[in-house]
Amino acid sequence: MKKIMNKAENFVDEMLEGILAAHPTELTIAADDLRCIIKAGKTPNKVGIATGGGSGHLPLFLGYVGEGMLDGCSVGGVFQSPSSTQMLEVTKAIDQGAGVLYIYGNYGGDILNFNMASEMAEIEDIRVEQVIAGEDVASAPKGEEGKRRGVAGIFFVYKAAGAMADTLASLDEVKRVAQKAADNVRTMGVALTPCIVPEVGKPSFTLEDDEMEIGMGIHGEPGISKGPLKTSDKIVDEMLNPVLQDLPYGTGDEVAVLINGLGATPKEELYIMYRRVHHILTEKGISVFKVYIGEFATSMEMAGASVSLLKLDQELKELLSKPANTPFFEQKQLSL
Amino acid sequence: MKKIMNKAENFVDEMLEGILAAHPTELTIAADDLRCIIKAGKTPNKVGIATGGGSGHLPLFLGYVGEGMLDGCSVGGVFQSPSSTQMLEVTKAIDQGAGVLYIYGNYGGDILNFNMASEMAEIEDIRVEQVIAGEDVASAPKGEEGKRRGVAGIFFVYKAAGAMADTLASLDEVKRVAQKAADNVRTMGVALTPCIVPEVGKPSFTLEDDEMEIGMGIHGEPGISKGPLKTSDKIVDEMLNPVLQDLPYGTGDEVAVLINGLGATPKEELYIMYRRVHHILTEKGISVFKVYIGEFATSMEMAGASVSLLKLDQELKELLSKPANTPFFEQKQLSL
Amino acid sequence: MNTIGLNELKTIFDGLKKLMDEKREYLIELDGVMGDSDLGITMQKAFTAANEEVQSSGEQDLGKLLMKTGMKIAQAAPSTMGTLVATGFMKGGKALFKTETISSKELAVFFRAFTQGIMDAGKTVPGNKTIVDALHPATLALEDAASGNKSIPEALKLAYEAAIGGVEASKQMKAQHGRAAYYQDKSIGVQDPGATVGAFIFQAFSEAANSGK
Amino acid sequence: MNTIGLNELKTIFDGLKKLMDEKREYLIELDGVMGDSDLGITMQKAFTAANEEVQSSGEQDLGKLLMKTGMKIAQAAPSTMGTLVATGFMKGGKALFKTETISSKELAVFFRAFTQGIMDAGKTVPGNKTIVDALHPATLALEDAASGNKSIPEALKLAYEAAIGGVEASKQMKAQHGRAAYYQDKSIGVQDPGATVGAFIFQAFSEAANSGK
Ligand SMILES: Nc1ncnc2c1ncn2[C@@H]1O[C@H](COP(=O)(O)OP(=O)(O)O)[C@@H](O)[C@H]1O
Ligand SMILES: Nc1ncnc2c1ncn2[C@@H]1O[C@H](COP(=O)(O)OP(=O)(O)O)[C@@H](O)[C@H]1O
Ligand SMILES: [Mg+2]
Ligand SMILES: [Mg+2]
Ligand SMILES: [Mg+2]
Ligand SMILES: [Mg+2]
Repeated sequence: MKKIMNKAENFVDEMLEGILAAHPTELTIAADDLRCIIKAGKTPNKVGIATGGGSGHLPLFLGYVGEGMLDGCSVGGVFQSPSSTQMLEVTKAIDQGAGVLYIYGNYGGDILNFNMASEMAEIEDIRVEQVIAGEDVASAPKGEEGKRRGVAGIFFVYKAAGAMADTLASLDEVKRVAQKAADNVRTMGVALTPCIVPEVGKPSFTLEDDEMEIGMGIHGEPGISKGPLKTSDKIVDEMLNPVLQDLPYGTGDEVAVLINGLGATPKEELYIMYRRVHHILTEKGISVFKVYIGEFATSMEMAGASVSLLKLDQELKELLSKPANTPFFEQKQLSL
Repeated sequence: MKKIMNKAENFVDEMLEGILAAHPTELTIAADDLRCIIKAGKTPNKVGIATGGGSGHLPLFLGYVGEGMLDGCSVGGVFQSPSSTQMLEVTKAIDQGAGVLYIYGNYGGDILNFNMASEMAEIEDIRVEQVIAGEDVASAPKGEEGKRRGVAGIFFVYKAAGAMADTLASLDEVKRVAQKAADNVRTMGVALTPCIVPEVGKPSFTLEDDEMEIGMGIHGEPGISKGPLKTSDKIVDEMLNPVLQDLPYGTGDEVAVLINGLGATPKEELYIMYRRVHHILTEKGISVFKVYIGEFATSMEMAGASVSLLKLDQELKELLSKPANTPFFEQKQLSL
Repeated sequence: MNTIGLNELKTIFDGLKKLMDEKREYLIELDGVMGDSDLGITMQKAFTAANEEVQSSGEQDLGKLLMKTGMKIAQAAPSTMGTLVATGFMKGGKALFKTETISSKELAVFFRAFTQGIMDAGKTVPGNKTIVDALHPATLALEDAASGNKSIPEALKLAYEAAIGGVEASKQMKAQHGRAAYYQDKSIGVQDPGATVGAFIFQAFSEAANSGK
Repeated sequence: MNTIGLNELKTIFDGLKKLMDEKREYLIELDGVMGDSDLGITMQKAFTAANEEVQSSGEQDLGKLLMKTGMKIAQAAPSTMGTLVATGFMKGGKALFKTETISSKELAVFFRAFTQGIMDAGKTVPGNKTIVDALHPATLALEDAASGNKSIPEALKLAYEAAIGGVEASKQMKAQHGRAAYYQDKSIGVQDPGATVGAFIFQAFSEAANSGK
């Protein structure tokens, strides 16, 4: 295990200390708990948006806490849910009287804890709504969308909700656009190498030197085909086709594209992938409003990538175009 | 070699096609040559800033072409200099009559080609000046600064020059601040795993499973000590001390910090490193104006990181604080 | 152990903790087949925290104590199983509010609420290859024994045996929840780690009750 | 080959290209010791492009032709060695503007300018473990032979021998430039790949001149 770290059991807390030290004017904590990260400033009457999830996915989840995106994030151990108590503390800290929206990925532990936190928040008289992101088409067939894992596409859900909340819209409205984004995004990934959970110390799965797994999840969940490493163009074809057919995305549609690196895959390779994505979309008459390429949801040092499409309507386009500014993501106003 | 690519010999050109397809309104090319990347818009009377260098280092070099940073970049093969002709084409395309500043890293091939390009530009009646970035303290001892390799610190040189050029300052003024930034930045790196040049197909060096090399360059140039992998805190100590002593940086100084991932090292680990950097700087009475953490100069899938410090005066601080917006780097105005 | 008071509860939780310590590697391995290998670690954390709470508490209202114990588990082990077990103790505890001694009847009430709480939180029913597939038959056996006026040691022994049967039965089920569900049909034939935890809970209860009798 | 005209130049560049093809792996290996292993690839590219230019050209002004050949090399192989060799041909060619036949005297003038051009571009002098350490003694030998009125084949043979001597001598030098300089004292004892290329250039010139005589 080649990691630049100190003791494995301090991995998450030392990372958080580093993040807070690096961004002292942007982030702070709630309840004196390092694992309850909240935005430094507050906007009266704004709906609060909270997320939460396991560590090891930077910039997910806490990296999107900031202007135009999220207000708070509870942070779990590596690939572990934070506790409902931590979620509650974040909820209390970010509520401005307008209620709080939870946006998180579709994983058992997170769901149970966010549900528990919701119940506790109710007791504290804070209105809470939830939107669960699950858009990995490899993880469950069409018709069983509710079982799908949440992966990089949650970025778009955050962005839409964050921009809407900034207009001081109601909790219902913020939830509506978050759900709309969640409903219109689809993702497929490919993994080339595993990653290692610091406290475990060895990879949770193995892939041979010339192997890849299409559809693998960001914690190493099984994919839909394991086989020899193919060319970039072939890999993209195998990833993009199921995505296109699922929603489906077709002629005349306008999309935003997210090519996400899982950790160890160089940007060079992501752009080689995008080249093919662009060809295919152009061929199908699907126009591209905006392309995001980089690391948005990682698995530490895992090599691999995912491709997400978000189908846009005028409202989502406008929300996506709004500026954002977090320690891990900056965007100026996009021209429409 | 586990890369998501097609034919190795098309690696660079397909990457460039992907980049241009992803950022059609921001980037374009000169002389019908994919390897001559220039900013889409022009600002009359502004000094043009050009860079250039080998591929495999994204976001270096072309990733900084954009608002507030660079006007053009000639792109070489992986770890290879672009040609003087390509540099000249970029120079001609970005000159607005105010002259052009070349900012590039201190590598033999690049120097020779930029010198040749300068001579050719002169024949075309374009005034050209140069600033060469070389700040890797591991690559040559103090007193022989001129021999040092340029690594991630060039980011600060671009930023200072780009912000100055935006004020429509003269070529001499832009060069002055670029040189000032170059003179005040120092870097040290550590490598944990090698990377593979696509056309070569095998690593250019090896490190054992429990080994690291402090001071290694971004192409695998030799470092100052190879040995067993230490804890993050110890690694940071070994990297930061020589940096601090070199300029030197001391009590009362104000700095910007750049923790740069070489490609495969997760952001989690970079923040664990920054935690220690922050402790040391605080202890020494050095204040931190701004921290940049992420991938700024990579070696494809190499694991490792570098730490750079830039000593600030009022002028550099103001230049650093200006907004920038390129396909690979966005920053809003920082508050001073 | 004819009835369970605070002291008996301390014995039971001490046994629960020790059993989870002992089964740590086994659970890690089981969860490694189709999960993320954390179950041994989280269960150890969960029952270490639970045991600390029970041992240090002077709370005579056993319902309250069990509820608080659940809350401690929720904080210490926020994984799927940790949170479900926490929910179980919280809901089970709530059903015993204002109880100072537990007979086999109260024990049946407790585990009914425990199991129902987990089913509600997990949005699941028996048959989906989860902890419920151990808890549900055990609870039925417990209820049966209680209405037959069996002693606590006897009732828990029967419940434990039913739980073991549930674990066996779970092997042939197809996973509908959690990470194992991604394996779809491939999950058939594999033993469910969560059901195994369910059986361990009854094992510890039964062993404590039967050790001194 | 008593004088060098366009046809003779074609023979020489054909030989240069073939030699670099042949030495490709050897140069890759040499450059791998303290460099980036690209020298075999770049030299092959450089002299393939150079040969194409010379073979396809009808240019009778050999100075102009050699200069253009240098420019082609600069585009085809923008590495350190590629650019230096390109500079050599450009500066050497410039020194021969308006020359249609080359005797050993012009050849000495050409290589003097070639070597000086590289020294200027590389900001270096003999003794720094570079290509100059092969070119410089070879040029001196060539000048000597030319002033002694030796024939082109003889002169080039002596120059080639001097270049080989230079490569040998370079082994004991400490690298001052390029990637090898990062190795500091460890570079002593290692053969310089650039100097080796310098010797290959003279080898090809000499072999072409001496093949038919
Ligand atoms: N919705 C659910 N309801 C009840 N039990 C569940 C549910 N989802 C998963 N489980 C149980 O949880 C077990 C896995 O627990 P755990 O290892 O904590 O999960 P994770 O590590 O994925 O959070 C499974 O074996 C199964 O018995
Ligand atoms: N400044 C210089 N002047 C002359 N020759 C140089 C200089 N720097 C390097 N060289 C020569 O270049 C050779 C390496 O060439 P090359 O492999 O093309 O370098 P790189 O791949 O680093 O660009 C060295 O062996 C040396 O002979
Ligand atoms: Mg698990
Ligand atoms: Mg888990
Ligand atoms: Mg080389
Ligand atoms: Mg090279």
